[in-house]
Amino acid sequence: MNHALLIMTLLLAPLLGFLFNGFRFSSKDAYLAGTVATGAAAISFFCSLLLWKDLLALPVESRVIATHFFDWINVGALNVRFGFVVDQISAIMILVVTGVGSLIHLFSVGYMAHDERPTKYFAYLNLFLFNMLILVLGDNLVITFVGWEGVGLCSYLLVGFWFTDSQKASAGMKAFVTNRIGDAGFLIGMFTLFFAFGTLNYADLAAIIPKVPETAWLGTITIATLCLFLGATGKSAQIPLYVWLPDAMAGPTPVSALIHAATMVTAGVYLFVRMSNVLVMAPHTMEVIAWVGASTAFVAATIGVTQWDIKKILAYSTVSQLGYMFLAVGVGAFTAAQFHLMTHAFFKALMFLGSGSVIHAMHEEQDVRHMGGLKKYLPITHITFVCGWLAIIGMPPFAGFFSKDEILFQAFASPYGNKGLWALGVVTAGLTAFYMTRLMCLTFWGKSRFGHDKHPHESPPTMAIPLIILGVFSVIGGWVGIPHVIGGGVGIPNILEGWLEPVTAQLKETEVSGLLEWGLMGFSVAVAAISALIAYSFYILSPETPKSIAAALGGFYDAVCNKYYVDEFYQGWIINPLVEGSKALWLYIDVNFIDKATYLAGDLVSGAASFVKTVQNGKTQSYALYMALGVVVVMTIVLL
Amino acid sequence: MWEAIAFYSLAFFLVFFAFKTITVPNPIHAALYLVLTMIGLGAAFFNLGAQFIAGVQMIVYAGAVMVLFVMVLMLFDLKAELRSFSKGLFSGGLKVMSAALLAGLAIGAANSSVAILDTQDAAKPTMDVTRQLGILLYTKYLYAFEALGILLLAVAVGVVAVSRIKGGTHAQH
Amino acid sequence: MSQLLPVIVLAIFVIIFGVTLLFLASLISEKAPDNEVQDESYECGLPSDTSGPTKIPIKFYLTAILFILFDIEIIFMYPWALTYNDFLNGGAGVYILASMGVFLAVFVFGLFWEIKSKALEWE
Amino acid sequence: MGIDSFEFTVNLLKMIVIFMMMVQIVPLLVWVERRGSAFIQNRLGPNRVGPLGLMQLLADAVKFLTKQEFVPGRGYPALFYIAPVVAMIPAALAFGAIPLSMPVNVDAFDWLGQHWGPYVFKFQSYEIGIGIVFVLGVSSLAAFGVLLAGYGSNNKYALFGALRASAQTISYELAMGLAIVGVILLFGSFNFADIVNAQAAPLNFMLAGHKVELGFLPNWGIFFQPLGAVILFAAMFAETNRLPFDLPEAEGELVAGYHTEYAGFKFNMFFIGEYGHMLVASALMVTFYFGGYTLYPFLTPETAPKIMAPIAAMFGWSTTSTAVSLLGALLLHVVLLVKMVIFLWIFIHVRWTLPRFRYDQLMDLGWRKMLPWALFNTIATAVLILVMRHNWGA
Amino acid sequence: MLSIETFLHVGLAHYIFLSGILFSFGMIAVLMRKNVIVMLMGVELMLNAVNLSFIAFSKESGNLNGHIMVFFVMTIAAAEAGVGLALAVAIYKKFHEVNIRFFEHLRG
Repeated sequence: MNHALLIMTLLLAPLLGFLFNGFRFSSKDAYLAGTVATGAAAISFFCSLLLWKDLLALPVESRVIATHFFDWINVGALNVRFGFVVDQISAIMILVVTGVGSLIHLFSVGYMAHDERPTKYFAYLNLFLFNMLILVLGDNLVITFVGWEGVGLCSYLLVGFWFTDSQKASAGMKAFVTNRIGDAGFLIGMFTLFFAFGTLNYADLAAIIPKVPETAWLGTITIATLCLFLGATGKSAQIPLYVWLPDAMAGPTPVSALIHAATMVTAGVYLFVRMSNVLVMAPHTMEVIAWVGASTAFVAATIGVTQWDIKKILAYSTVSQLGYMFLAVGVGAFTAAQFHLMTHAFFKALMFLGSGSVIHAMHEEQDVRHMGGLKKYLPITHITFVCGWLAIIGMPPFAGFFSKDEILFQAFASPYGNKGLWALGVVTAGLTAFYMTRLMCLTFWGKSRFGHDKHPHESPPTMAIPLIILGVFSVIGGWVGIPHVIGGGVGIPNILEGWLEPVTAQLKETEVSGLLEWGLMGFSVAVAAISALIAYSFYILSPETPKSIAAALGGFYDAVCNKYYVDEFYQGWIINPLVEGSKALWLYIDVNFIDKATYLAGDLVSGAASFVKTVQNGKTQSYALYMALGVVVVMTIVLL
Repeated sequence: MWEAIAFYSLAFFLVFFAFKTITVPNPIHAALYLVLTMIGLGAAFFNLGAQFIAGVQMIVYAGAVMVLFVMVLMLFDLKAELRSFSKGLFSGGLKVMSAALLAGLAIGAANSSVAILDTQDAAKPTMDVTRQLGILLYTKYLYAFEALGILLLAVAVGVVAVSRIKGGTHAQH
Repeated sequence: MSQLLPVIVLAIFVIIFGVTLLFLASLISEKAPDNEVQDESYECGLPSDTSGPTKIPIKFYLTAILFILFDIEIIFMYPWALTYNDFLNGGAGVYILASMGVFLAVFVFGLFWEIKSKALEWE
Repeated sequence: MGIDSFEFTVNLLKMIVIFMMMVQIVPLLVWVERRGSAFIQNRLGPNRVGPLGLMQLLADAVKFLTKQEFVPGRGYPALFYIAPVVAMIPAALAFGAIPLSMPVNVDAFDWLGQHWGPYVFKFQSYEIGIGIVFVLGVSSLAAFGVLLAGYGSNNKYALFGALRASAQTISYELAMGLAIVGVILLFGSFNFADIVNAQAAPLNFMLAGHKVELGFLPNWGIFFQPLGAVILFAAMFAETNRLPFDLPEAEGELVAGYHTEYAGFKFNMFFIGEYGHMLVASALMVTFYFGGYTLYPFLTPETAPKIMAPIAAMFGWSTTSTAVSLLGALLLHVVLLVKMVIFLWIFIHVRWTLPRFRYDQLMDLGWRKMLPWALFNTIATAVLILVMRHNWGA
Repeated sequence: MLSIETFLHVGLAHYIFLSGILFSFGMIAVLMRKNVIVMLMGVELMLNAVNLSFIAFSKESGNLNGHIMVFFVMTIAAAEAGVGLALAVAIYKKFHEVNIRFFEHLRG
């Protein structure tokens, strides 16, 4: 099948779904809307499967399907083609996006069945899918930015989907505004790149930049990549712009699963994997990215330990997992980053959907303190959730294990990494294990703490099926990237690495003994296991301990509980000063100078117009006459 | 010879009726004169070998549009207007002048373009004109044709909407 | 012209015929005595009240306008019907049917919209 | 102008004769109508003046002529006078375009010491290439006569009658036009002669790419367009403003509609117009659906002369083609007349049997029933033609 | 130059001239009549004048594109007349007046 056509179908299916639902948005027929939307997503998934198959057919060194529909912008040196490229990276991405996307669409059919605006919801969902695909497939930064903005918009729309609740609406606003800050960075980065290299096409950049190695300590590439990283922090919720993601949980749970766990938030990671060849030219940036990633992972994990809202916990764990990915990017382990992105998409989507199923069962109850013992009520959810849990805390052979240990190993061993990063990563792994186990205990195990008025029930098949599929994937999803040290012996290749090798920047492999690798692996697994056991003992065996510890920690605990007062800090030290300052400016500068100037201009114009005004006498026929005279003049000129 | 007679008589009637159309004070009479003008134009088309177009002219203009005009004028039930022309001697003169000038320029342009016109394929059509017209319409101009369908739909909807202004489709009931 | 001439001639003849008859009638018939009552517009003997403009339902104009639009759509089908067989012989049957099908789809949609929107309902 | 004086004269006379025929048929039809209604309603009808009251016609004519000349006081006299004349024109012009029989071949002869070369005289006032469109276009002018009458006689009943008449006329023109599209699809021509000749053949159609011929039936349109025929006929009733569609002159509500103020010969002219429309309608029905002036397999342009040849010989006329073709044409003309008379009688019979519609029912029928059905008829015809002509791999 | 032949031999120029005259008449009606309906009639007249020139050109150049154009122009003119008259009726219902002076609110 023609590739251009295939890609077009891939892109258009969700768009058409969006249009179909968008034009009848007032309909309450959740099943029709859901069927259409899911169908659209499934079509895209099918298309991406076909594309992937074609990609496999191609020889390794030239595995890229590029198509360009038309020249979009063509101004001077700037030539932006409306082109799309499917290579190893974007192939994985579109598979994940459309695959997980369709599952979540399916889940939503059950979840949103009783909402009052289901059609609008599905329209937004499809629009998001479309934009995400644009973002992923774009063959230059501009197209990517289009998708980037689009997904931002959809995230805003969907987070504030229940806009009647002012708090949720403002959460959407927060997400949007925070993203805008990042987008500004993205734009500046783009401009810098174009200014320096005269192109925004990934391929060209990757071709040009390695030829012009960075000389200055803070050179163009570093600045550009830093700006892009600012954008990434906005979109992917890294320090300092991670604050929107937890609030974004105000949206419907499937949205959290799709946008705020599986796909959109990983856009930043994807961007850098895509631009790895550029990034390796800027070691300083990589260092920054690595540290930011690691610290984000750690901070978010600490906050996650103290949260009580099931979705908030998952949100912070998402932030910290994203931190891992950036850590990987920072230490140059792009394959690992992509790998973790994929596995994380599986198990985090799974857990969000699971939490959605739980919330659904508990009638919109989100506080884990009022749950517990749901194991017997929600068997399917429980089993799948367990898979997700083992995956995220990195128990072999679950998906998370391979990706996370790949990252940790790279942090330890790669030329960009160092012990500090590794230590931070391992501690975070422990914390992750702790709070996820805590979540499990409080939600599913132990004795139930909810009133007898609630009667939890297993979710309908439309919600259960995605859970099961994702559960399976979060078990086997990691097997595509089995490290050599394990697989090498029994001859299992590291498929993913071989797959991504041609397109990502390859660092010179630092020789480390297999023994060390085994050691690191074992250590991190041990840490995770131990902290999981601790958590289990805390929350099942002796439920009093946590409180006492919290009391012991005192102020620090409160700080963590309140997310280190980051929001308050932003409010107090950034937003308020800005507002006040602008007020002052308005009251003084605007009123006294700018307005005066504009008034002056206006007066001049109106004064000049006062005698021209007579022409405009409001008589239709006079106007017709002027037109006729004009035509006369023109024709005279033409004829003579 | 006959051609000339035919043309000049036709032209005379056309000009006469058109003149009356724009000068008679009573709009209904103007409309009736316009009907005659339309019929005359139909005859002119017929003369020029555009038989089908002439028929369409009769059906659409004489038969439909002008009926509508007359009906609307009957609704308004207008008596002859005392001053049917907008006032302003200067602007009036200017208007007449500009109209004449525009017409003259149009004629000039047309005549000058006659030279450019390629008349080598002026061979008489083998099939009858209407058939060729149809074939051309549904092959070369298909998209325009479909677009016109949409346009007509839009107009139909819009007209109903407009006629609902103030008091729905039944003004007096 | 050779085709059009007889039409014009016939039209002129009909007009002459009518006018002569009217003239004859006016010659033969008795003249009307000019009395007020007869000049009143006839309203079944009641004293006439044709004061003010006659109110007429908008329906009529709506009908007329819609007639124009639909009439044109039908006119467009004439050349189509004429050349249909030619296209068929040319082997382009499906093409011509489809191209008119699209047009007719719009037409049908418009018609049923009008019907649905009660624009064509009198009572 | 390739016509000489003889041809010109003949054409002129022909035209006038045909028009006069139309005009003269009116009193006849009036008589038939009155007698027929009487027969239907079990009365006697006009039977005093002359045999069977046939002289009634003359009496009527005289009465019409001597009627008091009357012009409404507040009307527009000019329009008031023009209206009846205008009302006659469309019917006359339309009727002139319909072939009443096969063309007559006049071969060369010498006369007045001059050679008059062979002619072919069409048996109709004039032949227009785009016959159908011409007829539609001309008859679409019929609305004006009515509107002028209504507006000229400044009278609210007249005005309402006129508006109703024109509204109903145009409404049914749509259904009529669409029904005719079916005919054009069938015969692929605008020309009446072509249509008639196409019907002077055994019933034939394509089936899966093979030609099927049924010799025992004529190739009449009615066999292909039954629905279209019904729609067209019904629409014709509305076009001619006759019962059951004679709302414009609904005595109950509108006195006498647009010719409330009319009397005498002006009124008669409206009658001529109306009956002229009836003639046109029945002629069209016959031409489109019932083989026109032919009656395959007995009477066709081929066979008619052969049949008439012996008769010509019997009268001792030269059996040259002139006389024969003239007689044959007359024969076929009679065929047409017979068919038309049948339809005219249906017109009259319907008038005196069916009750009148209500106006909303009328419009409802026109717009919401007949138009969709006509549309369906057109589409079905097109699709059927396509499907049947396509040879499915056969 | 202006021989009798020029007048007797009717060609394209004659028709163009005729259409020019009609066009100017229509334009005068649009520019000068006060009655909206009559102005609309003027527009129709202008359109028809153009149609005439189209047909004349089409005959001269022997291809039928002119006819098609006329066909389309007629369609659009009819649509325009429909909308225009609908608006006129609406305006009349509002102002009870068709004199354009009474509802010219174009002054900014």
